[in-house]
Amino acid sequence: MNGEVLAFWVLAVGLVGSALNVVLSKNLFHSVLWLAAALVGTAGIFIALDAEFLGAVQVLLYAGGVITVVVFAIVVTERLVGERLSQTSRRILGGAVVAVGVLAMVLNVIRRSGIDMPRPEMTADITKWMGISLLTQFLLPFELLGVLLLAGLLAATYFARPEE
Amino acid sequence: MPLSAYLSLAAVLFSIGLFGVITRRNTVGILLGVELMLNAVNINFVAFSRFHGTALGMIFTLFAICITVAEIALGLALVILLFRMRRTSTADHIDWLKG
Amino acid sequence: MTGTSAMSPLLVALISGGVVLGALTGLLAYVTLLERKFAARMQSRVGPYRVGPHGLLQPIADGVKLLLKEHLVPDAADKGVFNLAPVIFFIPCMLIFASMPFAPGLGVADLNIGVLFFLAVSSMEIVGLFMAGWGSNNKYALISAMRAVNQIISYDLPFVMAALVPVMLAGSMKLSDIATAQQGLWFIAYPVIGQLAFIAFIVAGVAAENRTPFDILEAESELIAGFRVEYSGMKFAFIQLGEYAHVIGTSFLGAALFLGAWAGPGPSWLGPLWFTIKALLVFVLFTWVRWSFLRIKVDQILSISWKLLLPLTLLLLLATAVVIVIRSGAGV
Amino acid sequence: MNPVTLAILALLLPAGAFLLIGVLAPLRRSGRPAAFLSIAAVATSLAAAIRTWQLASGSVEPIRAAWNWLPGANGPLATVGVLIDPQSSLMLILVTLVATLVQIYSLEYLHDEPPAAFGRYYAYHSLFVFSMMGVVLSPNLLQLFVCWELVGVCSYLLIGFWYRKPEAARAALKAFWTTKAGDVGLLIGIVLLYRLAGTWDILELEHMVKGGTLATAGLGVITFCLYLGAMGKSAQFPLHVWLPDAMEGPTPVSALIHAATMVTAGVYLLVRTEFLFHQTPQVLLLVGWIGGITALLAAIMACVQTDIKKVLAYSTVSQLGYMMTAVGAGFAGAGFLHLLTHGVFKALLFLGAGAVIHAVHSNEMHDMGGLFKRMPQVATVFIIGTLSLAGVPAFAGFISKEEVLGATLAGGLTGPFVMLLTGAFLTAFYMSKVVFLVFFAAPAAPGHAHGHTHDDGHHGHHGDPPFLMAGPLWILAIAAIVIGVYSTFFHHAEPEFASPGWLTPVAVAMGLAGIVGAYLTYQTRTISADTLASVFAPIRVAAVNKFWLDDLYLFIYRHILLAFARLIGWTDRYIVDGVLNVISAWTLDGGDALRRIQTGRVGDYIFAVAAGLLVLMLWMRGTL
Repeated sequence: MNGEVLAFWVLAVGLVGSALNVVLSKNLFHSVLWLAAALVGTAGIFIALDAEFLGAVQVLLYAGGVITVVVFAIVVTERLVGERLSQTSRRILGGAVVAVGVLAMVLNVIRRSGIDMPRPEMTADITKWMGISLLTQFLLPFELLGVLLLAGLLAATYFARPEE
Repeated sequence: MPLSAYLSLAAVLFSIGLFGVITRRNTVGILLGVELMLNAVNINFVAFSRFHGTALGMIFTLFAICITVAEIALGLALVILLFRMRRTSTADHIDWLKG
Repeated sequence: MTGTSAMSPLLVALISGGVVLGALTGLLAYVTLLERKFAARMQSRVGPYRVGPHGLLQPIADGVKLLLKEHLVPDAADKGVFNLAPVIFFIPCMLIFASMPFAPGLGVADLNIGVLFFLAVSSMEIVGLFMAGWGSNNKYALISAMRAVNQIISYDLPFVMAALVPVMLAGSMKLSDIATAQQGLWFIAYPVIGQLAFIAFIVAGVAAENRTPFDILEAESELIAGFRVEYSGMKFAFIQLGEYAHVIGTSFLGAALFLGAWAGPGPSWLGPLWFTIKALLVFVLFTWVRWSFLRIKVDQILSISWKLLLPLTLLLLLATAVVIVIRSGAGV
Repeated sequence: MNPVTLAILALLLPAGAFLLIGVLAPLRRSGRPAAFLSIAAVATSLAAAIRTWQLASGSVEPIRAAWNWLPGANGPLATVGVLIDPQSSLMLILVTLVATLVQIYSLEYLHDEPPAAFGRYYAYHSLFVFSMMGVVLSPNLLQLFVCWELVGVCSYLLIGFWYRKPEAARAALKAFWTTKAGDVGLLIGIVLLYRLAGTWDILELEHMVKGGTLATAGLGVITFCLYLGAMGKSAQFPLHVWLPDAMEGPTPVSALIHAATMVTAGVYLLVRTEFLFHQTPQVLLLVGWIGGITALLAAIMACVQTDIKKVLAYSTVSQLGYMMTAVGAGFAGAGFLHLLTHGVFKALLFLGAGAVIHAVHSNEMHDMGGLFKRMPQVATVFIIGTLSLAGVPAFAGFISKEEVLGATLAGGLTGPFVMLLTGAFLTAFYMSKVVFLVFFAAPAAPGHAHGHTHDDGHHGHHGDPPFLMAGPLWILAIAAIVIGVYSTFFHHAEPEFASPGWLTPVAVAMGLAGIVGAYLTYQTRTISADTLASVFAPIRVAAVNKFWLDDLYLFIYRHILLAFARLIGWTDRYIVDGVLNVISAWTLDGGDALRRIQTGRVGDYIFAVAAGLLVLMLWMRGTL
């Protein structure tokens, strides 16, 4: 068992465990924390796939930023209610059936597709390549993304502004 | 690890996220499930990208992450707004569209 | 990680990680002493003096005391979260050293994306902080956590921008590359850009470390001790250590980004020493700021970040880009 | 300039004029400037057309230029371009010449129209000239069809130019629908032809026919369909009914569109695709016989008309029958020649009639009479036109009519030949009748004529028309005489067929007999018109009633089509709608029942979406 396999299994078990906790935890705050764990685990998977830059971005943006905002939202709303947010679930059976069904289908497709291929050797610096193509080939999407983020920021500010 | 291992892991994550989206009553909880699903998709992108030897998928993932961040910000703003108007963050209570 | 083909990379990483961790723990312990002494001098006091000669054993005594203290857990606390928070807080603070090259080839992992790694990992610290504030089920702690989130999000951006100036000048996010790029001229000596970037870095760094004048989240006159109010014993020690580790990490980063890292007179094996000295200088600068300024209000903090620091650093980045273009144009 | 550039210039100038007048509302509403623009454009086109003809007559091979239009898998599906050969360049001159003269003439004729209507009139005219030239120059049948329809639209617009007049609006619709009936056939023919030959290009088609590579199976249907289109456009029996009604339009329009150019488009189409028709003799035979019948029946009907324009209209139908008979006999050249000469003198006749109408303010012949003294110029040119039409030697119609008759005989169409010969007599008769009644005989009912009652009408229409109207008349009259003299005495082209020696004397005798008959009947009144009427009572009644064709169409329309429509309407109302009402009632009930699914809760929707996804995946399991 080499390092990659070990890392994969550790990450996979951690990921699946955290993800299950995200959806099963009764406490919304715990769910968010587990989501943070899952996101960090995803970053680990990215790094295992040699995409260190993406892993770092994932942690920086998601785990750092998003989780913070989510927690913030919970606390703000909870404080408005004045009681702890426990969240109930419903249709657990139906949801489980559908989720497991979808999973079975997808796994079946993966199994039958014969998609496995050798993992090619890394030839170039992916981070560098990404940086260059972001400012050349993907400049327009990149700029549009900036506009989108700005619009999202403004919209969020507008929605969440205090009532006059 | 083979590609199918990564894909299967992503599939499991996706299904778990789906389960969460279906079963959660709370809007924030639904959002968390969506996040899990998006993550699964991102894993697929990166895995395919890595195994095909092209970084296009990673670029896409980068965009996906950024857009998700925007989406989260907006979604949470909406949750807060909804909360202000209806004093609840339970999705079941938001049924203005009831036929 | 060169010349160790016999061992697996994982093992090497583990060993070097252990070494760095051990060295760091010692360093951290004595940095607290340094700060206390320095602060005492600034206030015309002596500082710790009794334990050992000139109080040199004081950190050890502190450690022992914290180890022996009772672990208090509030009744209404969210116990799992409460207990886990210090660890979650501590781990990223230590992890930031993983990408730090203490000398050419000496470090846990000289990552390609070193600077980004530092920023990403240090941003994780907020999760632990929030867990602590929330898990304590204490109003002061919660308010403190909220303030922390506010502040850290606000100052993340200028911090990144300021750190990006050396990255752009060096053309790499790898810390050793940045260090190598400063062989001729330290980035702090770059006309105008370097100094401004360094100042912005220090300001944002102080805010990121939640130190005075940006220490509203542990403002003892309002919030007692903020998010750590309910902690005691070893858990408290973890939080304290984490904070100091973060400060020291930031100092090392500042030294690496602006002060030429291990560059200095003498043989190359003196590099780590020079690096540490420079980092300690930055740390002293932080401490100096901490003990010189008054705490400012929340809205002032946010204003400084969004209205002043962020636009300035953005302009700085633009100027840097212009400089780079001109420089490369002249070079060609 | 090379001929292609010239032809395209000639084609595009009126189009440009139309666009300018159409788009620039101030220009259109100003009236006269728009008219001058249009006239300038079409006059330049005339010059270009003449130059094109000069250049093209020098070359043996047709000049063809085409550009890709519809892209297709194997080369372009369709092309646009111009095809210049002697036929098209001559036709081009005819179109532009008559159009120029008519437009100048209209300046005076429509003097009283408000400026906006004036501008509209010239916009239509420009569009018409463009589309007619498009038909003439088309190197392929698709482009020809497009322009053909454009011409039809212009005809519709111009017939209905006085759209506030109910008759005019109705006549416009009638013309449109009747010609459309034929156009459907044309479209079907064109499509079938493409299926058969894989091309629309006329030259390619001709090449294929000559090379024997075109399958003849099914070609009969195609040529018949093409003939249907020509039949509608060229007012062949029984689709001729629209043309007399089309006289509701302004007289210059009748001269241009319904005498000289558009109605001949059908003949032109047949001339163009002659090589196809030669492959299908049965259809050719049909063309010949229907041409003969048309010529005779229209001539008979022309005899009993009292409206001067109606006479000319039936005369046009009759002459179109002549052309078609020649084509049907297999000698399209003779038909084309008659087309050209007829275009000149029939335009002349119409414009002359227009001048008379303009002066008298009436179409009815018994409102006129003895006008020779009042308007000698108009009378002179009108007589020149009449002699041309009657086929008197030294006038334009003489040679072409001989050719048509000879061709019919040579083609072995004896029946049609007899009809045409009879028609020649009748033609001379009714045209002379018009001349005598209008210009020489004493007014039938003095005081009836508006010209007398409104003697000092504001434009002084006592005498000959002003220069703008007289000029075009004289130009056309001189053209008719020049063509006639040249072709009668100097030009002896070797005909494609041999005519028997007795033909010319007989034909001329027929014409003269007609003139003399009319003289005796209507001038000296030696022969009583009433006696004639009673002798030929059955034919007369039939002719007056237009051979009951309109009644037949009306009957078909009223008792068959409308009954059928009522039946369908009933079915639609009670069966189709009934079923739909039941279904909609069920749908409403179902909607009420299903509405409960819409809980408005997002969780339920997500669950439904996910379950649907699962079902889809299960369904597609085999294919993934």
